[in-house]
Amino acid sequence: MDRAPSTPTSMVLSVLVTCVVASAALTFTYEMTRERIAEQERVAREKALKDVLPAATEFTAVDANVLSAAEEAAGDTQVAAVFDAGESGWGILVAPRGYGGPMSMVVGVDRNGKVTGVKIITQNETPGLGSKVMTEPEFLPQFEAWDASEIEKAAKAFDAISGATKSSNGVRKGVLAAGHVYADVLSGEGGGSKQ
Amino acid sequence: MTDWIATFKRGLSIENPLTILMIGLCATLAVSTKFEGAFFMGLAVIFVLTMSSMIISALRRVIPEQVRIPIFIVVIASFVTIVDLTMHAFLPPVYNFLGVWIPLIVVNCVILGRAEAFAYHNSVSLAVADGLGMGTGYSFVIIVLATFREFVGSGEIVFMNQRIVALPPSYQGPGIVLLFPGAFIIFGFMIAGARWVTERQGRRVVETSKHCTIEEGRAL
Amino acid sequence: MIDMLRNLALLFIGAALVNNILLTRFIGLCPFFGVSSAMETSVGMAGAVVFVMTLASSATWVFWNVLLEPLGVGDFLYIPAFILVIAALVQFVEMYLRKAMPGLYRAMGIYLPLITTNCAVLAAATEAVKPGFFKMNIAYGFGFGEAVVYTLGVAVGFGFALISFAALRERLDVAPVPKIMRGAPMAFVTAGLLSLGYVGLSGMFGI
Amino acid sequence: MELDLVLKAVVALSAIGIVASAALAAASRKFYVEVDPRVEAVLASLPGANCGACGNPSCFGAAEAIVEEKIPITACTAGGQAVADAVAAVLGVEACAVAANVSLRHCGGGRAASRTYDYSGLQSCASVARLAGGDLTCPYGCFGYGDCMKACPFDAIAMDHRGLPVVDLDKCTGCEACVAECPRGRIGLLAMVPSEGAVAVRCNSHDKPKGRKAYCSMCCIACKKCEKACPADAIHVENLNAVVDYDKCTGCGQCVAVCPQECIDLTGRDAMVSSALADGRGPKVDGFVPRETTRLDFAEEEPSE
Repeated sequence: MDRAPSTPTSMVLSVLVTCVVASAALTFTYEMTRERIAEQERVAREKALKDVLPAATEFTAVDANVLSAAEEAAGDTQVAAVFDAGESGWGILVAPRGYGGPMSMVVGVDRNGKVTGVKIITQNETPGLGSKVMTEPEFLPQFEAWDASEIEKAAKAFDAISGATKSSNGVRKGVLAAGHVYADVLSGEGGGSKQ
Repeated sequence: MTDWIATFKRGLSIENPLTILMIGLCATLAVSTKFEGAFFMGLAVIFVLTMSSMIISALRRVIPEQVRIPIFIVVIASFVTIVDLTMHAFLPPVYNFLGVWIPLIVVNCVILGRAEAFAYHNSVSLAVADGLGMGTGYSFVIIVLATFREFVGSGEIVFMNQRIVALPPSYQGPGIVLLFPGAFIIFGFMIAGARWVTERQGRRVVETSKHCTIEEGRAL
Repeated sequence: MIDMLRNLALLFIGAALVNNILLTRFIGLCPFFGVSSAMETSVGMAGAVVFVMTLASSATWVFWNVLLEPLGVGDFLYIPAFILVIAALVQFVEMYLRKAMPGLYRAMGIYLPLITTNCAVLAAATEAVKPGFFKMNIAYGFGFGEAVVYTLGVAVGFGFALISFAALRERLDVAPVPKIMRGAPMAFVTAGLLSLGYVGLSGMFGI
Repeated sequence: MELDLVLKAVVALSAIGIVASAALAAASRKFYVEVDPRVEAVLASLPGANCGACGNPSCFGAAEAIVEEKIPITACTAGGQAVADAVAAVLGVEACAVAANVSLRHCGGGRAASRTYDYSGLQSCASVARLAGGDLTCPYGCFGYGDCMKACPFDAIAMDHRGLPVVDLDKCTGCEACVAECPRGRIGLLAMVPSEGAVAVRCNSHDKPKGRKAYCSMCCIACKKCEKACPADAIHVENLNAVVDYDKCTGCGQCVAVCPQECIDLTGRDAMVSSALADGRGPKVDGFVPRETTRLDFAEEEPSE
């Protein structure tokens, strides 16, 4: 089996050719799939936002400085994005840490500071235990009607799922963070909420 | 043609990457909690393994010895990225489930191992046979493991979100089966079963505890 | 300054023990089962992984922030780019060690080629560098120091799990195990029980 | 499809490619190191995937170990049979040298020998020996937990149905790893004997013969019948145990026929039957007839009477 010689030039050349061909092929595939991927993500996000803000029609991402202000307000919980849903309020994407690592969830807050709903997009809690935060019928609805401006007070009346306290607290932290974001940043945005 | 089939069958049974050679374990245990995930993971591995074996054996005379590993890796990585992008675009639920395991196919010992051991030294058709054989052997084991785990663990098998077979909702599966420790233990018993089957067929798998398994007995 | 150190320490312990890459996230199992049949090979492998993983993640961090990110091609080029960097780095380090420090090469160098096909090195190097690689697509975006400390933690965790498993496996060779379960099947069951212990740690702190 | 994205991608990956391959090219020049050509040849036939499945950290490590005969040529799992044949061809292993001395077991008890307690701990002779001197009543006999089998780098030792290690003379290279590993290897249980042909006394005990028979049926009772019968004066009972002087022994088999306990076996490469077959069967080996003092050349010539 004769092989190409291993001289420096042949080595560099062969790697270069492979890289050029590979990167060209990958860019072509990326171009082909880019719109679809963006579309998929937008649709998924839209669906999640619509779940918490049923009345809303279109969502526009808030501009950067509002987002960074929101991140400060949320403290150590990560805020992935904030969407302005016009009349029906805001959708806040937060990523609190549960038992098995970060979960991504969206919290809807209407114009006058009421939490309209909470929905968990992805989580990898322990299957069967932690994952009950998504499946338990009356766990997520309990957040509805919490007052976002006094989120700490509202959070007193919270019952976790037995056997999945860490996961439940994770979700609660997410809602708290969304509450702070609303109270410190969004309410001042000209929302008609009562002080 | 016959040795094409022989290479293909070897990948399935006596040189099965998972049960006998025990390479390529990383994704197997992680992904086999869902039948759907394992199925598409198997397809991805077959695609990447066959395509990269084909390209590598086609170019085997051109690739210099010294720098063969970087070139192999770029070829394999490009196919893995193609799979990653297409799955992200067309099968988002499966992509979200497989997540980090698709890019990790590139370092899956099966692919680089076979590309080196086989594709670099054999003709294109044999390399494709070996790729298909090893890929199918790999997917077969991973799908069997996934079906067992999903069925026992969550009581139902869901494929493209239709329920194929489901136990009554009152079934509360043992959670451990879906967790990683369960995967290890079940996979251990599976290898014991595979070894017991190959031994019963008169093909003695010599397991020398100090060295490694080499298959003896009737030629295939 | 203090809480910066505290963060780094938390990050290190989180990566090493709480989210141990081998026993809670199950990345890098091929060498884990291949090499751990003997203790001295495992120690050598652990040393090599700590050395190369830290080096690899600093290399990938540089390539990501200097080359891929500014050009905006990172999203789809990161797999070939990172693995190419790691493979070249490993081969380069191996040649250098074989020439300059034969003693060290004898003890640790021969494990270096094994690192290229090691999923843990690629996973850790990519996680520390490319935001959103981790399934939750939550951006980490570590700085250089954090990336190196994170990878060091992952590597130490890898070594710790590998060596403890090697010790178990040496006892396993002589334990009264039924014939059919001897060797690899029993190793898997033991790994399952070992990982059960580590899973108990998860969720405490760290990422 | 914007062209500049393709351009940027090509530039990015090629830059890394160039840096990587240039570094490797320079390194392969500057750091060139002499390597034993045989290791190079073996490495070429190994897959080079460094999967670690054979327990060696890398193919280079495995190639070195194979050349230094630390591991057998079939060590590579990933490569399977094809690689094993390739390596054998490279090393020309088929014509492997015949070892001068081979390991020999001085015990015939095994499962038949009586045990003082029921041991179910770690399956290793070393660990059972630490528990009150081992579960075997006989203080010199073989425990049968296979430490020698595990220690043998050439897989020359296998445990037979009696729970005793049988040495395969073709694979044994006389490296004495088993003697070192066996807890009773040094006190005569395993001895190195010439590999051509001889007889083997399957007992290592120095207790009173009457006591010996109580705990083991297959034991030498120092009756000296073999000493009287041996035409070449090669076997003597020393310290209540028959000992063979392998320089004088012609392998005629008189002692095998005459021993009342049948605890002397035919063994050795030139013996009429393979030592594995003859192990533990004394004179009952079919077709065995003791010979006068002819030089040991069973192999070529038919047994005369």
